[in-house]
Amino acid sequence: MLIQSAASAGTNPLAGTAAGWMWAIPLLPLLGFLINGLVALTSAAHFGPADPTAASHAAHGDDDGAGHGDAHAAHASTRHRFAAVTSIVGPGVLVAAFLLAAAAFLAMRAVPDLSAPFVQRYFSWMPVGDLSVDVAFRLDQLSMVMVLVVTGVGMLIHIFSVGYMREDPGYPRYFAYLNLFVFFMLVLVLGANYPLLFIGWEGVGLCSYLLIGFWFSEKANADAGKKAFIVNRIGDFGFLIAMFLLFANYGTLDFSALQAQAGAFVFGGPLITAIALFFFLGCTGKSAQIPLYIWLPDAMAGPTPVSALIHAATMVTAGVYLIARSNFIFAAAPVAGLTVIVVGALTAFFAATIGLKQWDIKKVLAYSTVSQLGYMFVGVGAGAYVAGIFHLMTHAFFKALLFLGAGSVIHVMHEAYHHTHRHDDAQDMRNMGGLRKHMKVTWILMWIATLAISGIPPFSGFFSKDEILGTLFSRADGSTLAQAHWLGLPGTVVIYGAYALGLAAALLTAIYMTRLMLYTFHGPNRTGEQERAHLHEAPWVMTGPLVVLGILAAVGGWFNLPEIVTRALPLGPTGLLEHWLDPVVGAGTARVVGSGGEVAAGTEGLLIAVAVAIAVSGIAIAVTVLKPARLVPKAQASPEQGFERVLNNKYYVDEIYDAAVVRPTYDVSRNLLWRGIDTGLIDGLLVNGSAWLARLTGWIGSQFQSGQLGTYAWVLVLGVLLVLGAFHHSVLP
Amino acid sequence: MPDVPSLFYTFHFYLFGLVAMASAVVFVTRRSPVSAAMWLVVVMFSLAALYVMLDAQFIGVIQVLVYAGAIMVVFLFVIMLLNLGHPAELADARGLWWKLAAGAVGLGLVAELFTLVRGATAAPYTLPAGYAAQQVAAEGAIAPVAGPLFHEYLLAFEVTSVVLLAAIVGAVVLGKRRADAR
Amino acid sequence: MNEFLTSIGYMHWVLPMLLLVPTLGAAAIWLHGAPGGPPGDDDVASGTAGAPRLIALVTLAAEFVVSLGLWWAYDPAVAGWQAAFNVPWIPSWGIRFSLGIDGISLMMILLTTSIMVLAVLGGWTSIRRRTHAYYALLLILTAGMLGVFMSLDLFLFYVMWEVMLVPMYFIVGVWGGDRRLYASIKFFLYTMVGSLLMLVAIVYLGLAARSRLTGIPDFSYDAILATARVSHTAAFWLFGAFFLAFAVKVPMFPFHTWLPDAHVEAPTPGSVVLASIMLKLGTFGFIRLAVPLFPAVATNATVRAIVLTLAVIGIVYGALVSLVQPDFKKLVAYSSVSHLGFVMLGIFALTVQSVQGALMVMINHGISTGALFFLIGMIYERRHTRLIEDYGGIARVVPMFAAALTVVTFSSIGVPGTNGFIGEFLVLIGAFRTYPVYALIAATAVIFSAAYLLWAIQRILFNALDKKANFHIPDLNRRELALLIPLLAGIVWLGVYPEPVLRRMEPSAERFVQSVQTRAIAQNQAPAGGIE
Amino acid sequence: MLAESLFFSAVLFSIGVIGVLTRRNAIIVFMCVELMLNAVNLTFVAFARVYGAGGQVFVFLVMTVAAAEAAVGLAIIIALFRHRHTVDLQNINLLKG
Repeated sequence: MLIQSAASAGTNPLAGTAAGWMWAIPLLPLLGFLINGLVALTSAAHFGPADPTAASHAAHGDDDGAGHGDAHAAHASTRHRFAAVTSIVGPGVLVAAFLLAAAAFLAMRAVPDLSAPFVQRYFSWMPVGDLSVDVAFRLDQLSMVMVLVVTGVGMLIHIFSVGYMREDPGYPRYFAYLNLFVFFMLVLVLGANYPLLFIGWEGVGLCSYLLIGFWFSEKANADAGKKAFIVNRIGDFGFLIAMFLLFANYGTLDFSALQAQAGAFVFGGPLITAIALFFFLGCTGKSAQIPLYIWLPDAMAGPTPVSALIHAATMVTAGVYLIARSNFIFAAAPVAGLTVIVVGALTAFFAATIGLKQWDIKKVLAYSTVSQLGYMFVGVGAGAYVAGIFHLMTHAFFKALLFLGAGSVIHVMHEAYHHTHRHDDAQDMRNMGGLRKHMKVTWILMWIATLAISGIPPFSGFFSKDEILGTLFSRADGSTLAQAHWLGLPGTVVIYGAYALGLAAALLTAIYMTRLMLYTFHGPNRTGEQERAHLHEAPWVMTGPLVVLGILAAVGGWFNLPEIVTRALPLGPTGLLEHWLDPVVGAGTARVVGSGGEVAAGTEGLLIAVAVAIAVSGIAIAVTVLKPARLVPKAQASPEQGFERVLNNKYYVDEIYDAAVVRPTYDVSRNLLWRGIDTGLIDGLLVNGSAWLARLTGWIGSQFQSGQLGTYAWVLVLGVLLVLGAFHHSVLP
Repeated sequence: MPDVPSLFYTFHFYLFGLVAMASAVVFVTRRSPVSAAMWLVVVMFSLAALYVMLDAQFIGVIQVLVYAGAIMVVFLFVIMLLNLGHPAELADARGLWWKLAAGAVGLGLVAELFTLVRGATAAPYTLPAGYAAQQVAAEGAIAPVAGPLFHEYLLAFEVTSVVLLAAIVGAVVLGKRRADAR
Repeated sequence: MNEFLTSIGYMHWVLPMLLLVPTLGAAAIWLHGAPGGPPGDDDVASGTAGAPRLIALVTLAAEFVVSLGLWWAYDPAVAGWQAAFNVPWIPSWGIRFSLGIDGISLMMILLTTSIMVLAVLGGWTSIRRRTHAYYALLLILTAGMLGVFMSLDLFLFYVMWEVMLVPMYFIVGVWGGDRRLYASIKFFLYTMVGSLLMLVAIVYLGLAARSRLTGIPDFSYDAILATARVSHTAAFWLFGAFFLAFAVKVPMFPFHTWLPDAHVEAPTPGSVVLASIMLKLGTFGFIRLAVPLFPAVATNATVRAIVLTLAVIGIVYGALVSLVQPDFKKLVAYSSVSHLGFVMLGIFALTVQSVQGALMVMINHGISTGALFFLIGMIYERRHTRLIEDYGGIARVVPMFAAALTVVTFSSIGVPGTNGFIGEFLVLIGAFRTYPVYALIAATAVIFSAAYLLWAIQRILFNALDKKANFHIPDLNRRELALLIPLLAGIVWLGVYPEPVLRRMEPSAERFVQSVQTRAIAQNQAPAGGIE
Repeated sequence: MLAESLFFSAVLFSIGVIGVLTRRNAIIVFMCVELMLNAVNLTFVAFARVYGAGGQVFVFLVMTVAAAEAAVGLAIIIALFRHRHTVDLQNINLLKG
């Protein structure tokens, strides 16, 4: 089935190099999925499930509500028969894929001035009339970065999972899903056209659904998975419409072919704006932006490595990738760009406020992810595609680290509870405290990530976040965005507003992250006497990946050092990522920048200083205001009051959606459509009504059949009269 | 027969017609079946007279023989057989409204029939006036009927015999007391 | 392969053979005779089901093998009907036994023959009473459905249309659930109302195409297409007659209410055949008869607006009503209303993409919904309930069933990479060119379909395993796996590599779109005379 | 005399109809029917004078049928009377399905 297209491959300098093997990069995880899936299914068929009564009991062991999803990892102790196969195949395919990706990367680097994308066409997927969609992969600088992030971080998380999930009875199933996810994610980033990207886009959503609901016996988990998928589908609706608009107007869905027509796009026209906005609707679903962010916090019901891989590092950043990939569209639609900026900035701020008052360690990180994704969208919306991708990359490092660190903490908490047979919430920070004594490595690594996300130099997050905010600031003057209007507001005002929101969000980020660290690792230990004895560092198979991620989170900024830094300090090359991505996004960026330019070095320095000051003050505020010593375990805690309570309940957005959208839909469907129209009107009135009418006419007719000759005679005579009368009228003059 | 009927002829024609109608009215208003039957016999006789006056002497004779003679006798025979005429049987007529409605229907029917017959005579097919009388004079009363009956309508005539046979068989079967009727 | 097929003259006898084989099978079952004992006896338990069941399976397997050759023998590059078979039937009325296929009917025939084999397997143990009659009817049903797909004579089409109606009536009415009589009569009456009108229209058309020399009517499809001249008004009413016949069968909103009842009450194979094949006969009728015969009416702006509105209402309405169904079978039945709405949207949007998409949805719905009904039947056989609330958490007990149901569900939702996506995507992308607003509304179904199906499978497969009756359900056995694996393979194959199917249908779909458009213009310009 | 005959015939026929409609005694109803037949016969005879003797043939046939009818009808009435001991039509509704 694999037919390499000689025409496109032959002309590209990458043909024949390791990059020519790029089809194998996604296929390896697919192979892993098949093997692990088969292991999961055959073992189930051969040995049957564990006694369902016992299993059911395990699932219901602790009924203290949501938030202890990871409970089952440690509860069930039946190790899987073929677990060894899975342990090798699961992470193994990822390692191989990463090595292949690295080889491809080296091959790409070896080619000087590589400008054309390397497209491999395998077979025709949907050839219908003038629509032609191929299964084809496109390797360019942007997808190379994404492939490296996906396989690299994915590999680390797979390795971590070997330790984290080893006791779970669904171990092969878990790896099957995870492998499948990586496959779809790679299809997403490698796909050479929108429909193929959409396969990956929905495929990762599917895997996300399966993995969020991995411990499906808990209704909350299954609910969360379903919610994620459905909310994502709302976004996918937008994605589909955008594709339809593209095809209806430009006749193709291929990236290269569309990009070639980019010059024909009417700049700022309604069509291109609509396309961009519909794509962005897709992004709000997949990347959890307002108004569709609600699924992501619930998605924490999945195993923690899943949260790290899918709901922090890779899948949720697909929207950012999509906009960067469609830069030629968004660059032509400044109103859409401003919309992206506004939504991104609002999300960044809004999610950060919720993050302030969450107690579940994973929920804090979830809202932090939503917030950070907002930053990325601010970046790509402002045409700073490089900055957006850069933040995507660094965020993948530090957020994966944070999640995996939290995973280690939860894992350890859980084991402790398991040993003492206590059923308590292993994810609530009020039950933790002072863990730094027991988990030194994790503690240090988590602090690195915290400083990175807060934007403290020289950690990676500082560089990427600063680049986003700095570029945004510079767009306020002279860029096409600044000249456009958004809902009547001048673009400049919108940009400054978004900048202010971004700074505010940065302050909040520093506060809630420090809060998380303080409550988890500092202050007195609140786990309880017995449990404390069982607290210890997680095994090396789990901390190993953490260390790698820690290093990346610390030095990730090196990939795209700003000029102002390299001029002062000889740290490394300037704007490595920017140069690398230039062939893909350079034109788009240039179009957005328009007549504007970079801000002056002095202003830039000032901006950096302000940003750092804000980050530092955020940490300082958190350290001074928050008193971990006063915290009591969850069981004894009193509920929050006032605005804290609103924050703790996430502004009641879920409840509002439920009352405004979900319930009315069900009610209308059930009472109006089904019982009203279907059973009542159509079946009741029309179908059974016509049957009733037939019976009525029959009944009336039957009443004449009295058997009384007299009646018959009357009817007959009246009939004769009528017929004669009619004859009389029609025939006789 | 002359073209313009004589006064004698006309007088008797109207007389028998009026007698027929009057007897018919009396017939339907009699309560007793026997007297009703007797009045019907009067109608039949009047009609027989009309037939004769209309140059259908043979039919007139048959009318007297078959209808007034045979059929009405059978009726009377059945009435006697069933011994009808008890007061309960005589409480036969229906209510006033019923009668009025029936009368209205009857009048309507007369009106409609009347307007219909006024519009109906297809001139091209009419025979010359007095042709029937001449035919009778030439061939006798029976030949003009027998000719068509045994030529054009032979099949119908033969089928009639089947009808009669069936009627006889049916009457016998129906009239027979069944063994289980008791 | 092609050489072999040519050497045995395959294309000359394949179509009559496809009708003959099931008829002979039915005759064989009849000759074999009914088992002694009262008709209500459990034939499976007493072992008397074996012979009819085996005959049916062997017959339908042979049928499938015979039909499979068409996959290679059919040449998409050749215009016109292929494998044509044409003999006089009732010469004095100009009725011929005329068969032939194009790319569209090719796929429908292959779908039918393959699903029928599985349908026998699906009812292997669940059909227990009067098995000989059941299998004989199933075989006649097969012949009837295939006959509809391959008829090139309108009268023959009508005959086949009724031939398939009767066995289905009995299958629902005799082997169905508790309310089977209500359901079967509703099904029968609904369908009859439409089909009788269609007969009137067919006779009218046959007379309109009668020979000028001999005055003998001509019912052949090509002749009617070429020579039948009817006035605009007559065309409008004739289209209406066909429309009603097919819209009931599709079923389009608001003619759909027989479907949930028939589906719920029908035995598993009955539901499968109903959903997978019989509903397609309605849309096939639109593609083959209603639209090409009256292009001017079908492309009339008002008519199109009405049909498309009904289609889109059906899409959204079916999805929303599915959302609140307590009975899984009913849920799937309403989801069929939604899916078939896509087909109608695709046909009447009249672009190559949308028509191809409609055809793909027909095939995909046959596979996915068929598989869903099989799965419901399997779990029903074990638990004797179709109510969603009676399950919960059974993925723990029956992992293979859960895996299969999940895959099929995602196919039905239309996740890319499964077959469901291809059809819906093509329909929408094609319809968006001509009717963007309708396509936009229809596209919301991607949200609703996910909502109702995921909610349903969550309540069946996931959540807590808290009902004792569900603790010891056995997982799929070998027969059931053998039945499901081809369907699952089809789901993935058509999702990833639909090109061979698309390629075979493309010329036919293109011809359909082009001829309808050009003939509509021609008819609108030159007013046709009425029937003389 | 044609018009007069037809007039007589119409009146007699209508009287017969009124009788059928108003009477409940089966035998009298039956006799009314006979009256209606006779009225029609008069029409036939009257027309036979104008159009030819074919009309008389029909009268002949009608009489035959009337005779047959009388035989069968009276037999039925006798059978009914034996069964129900009445000839009142209101009490007889055997035709009711």
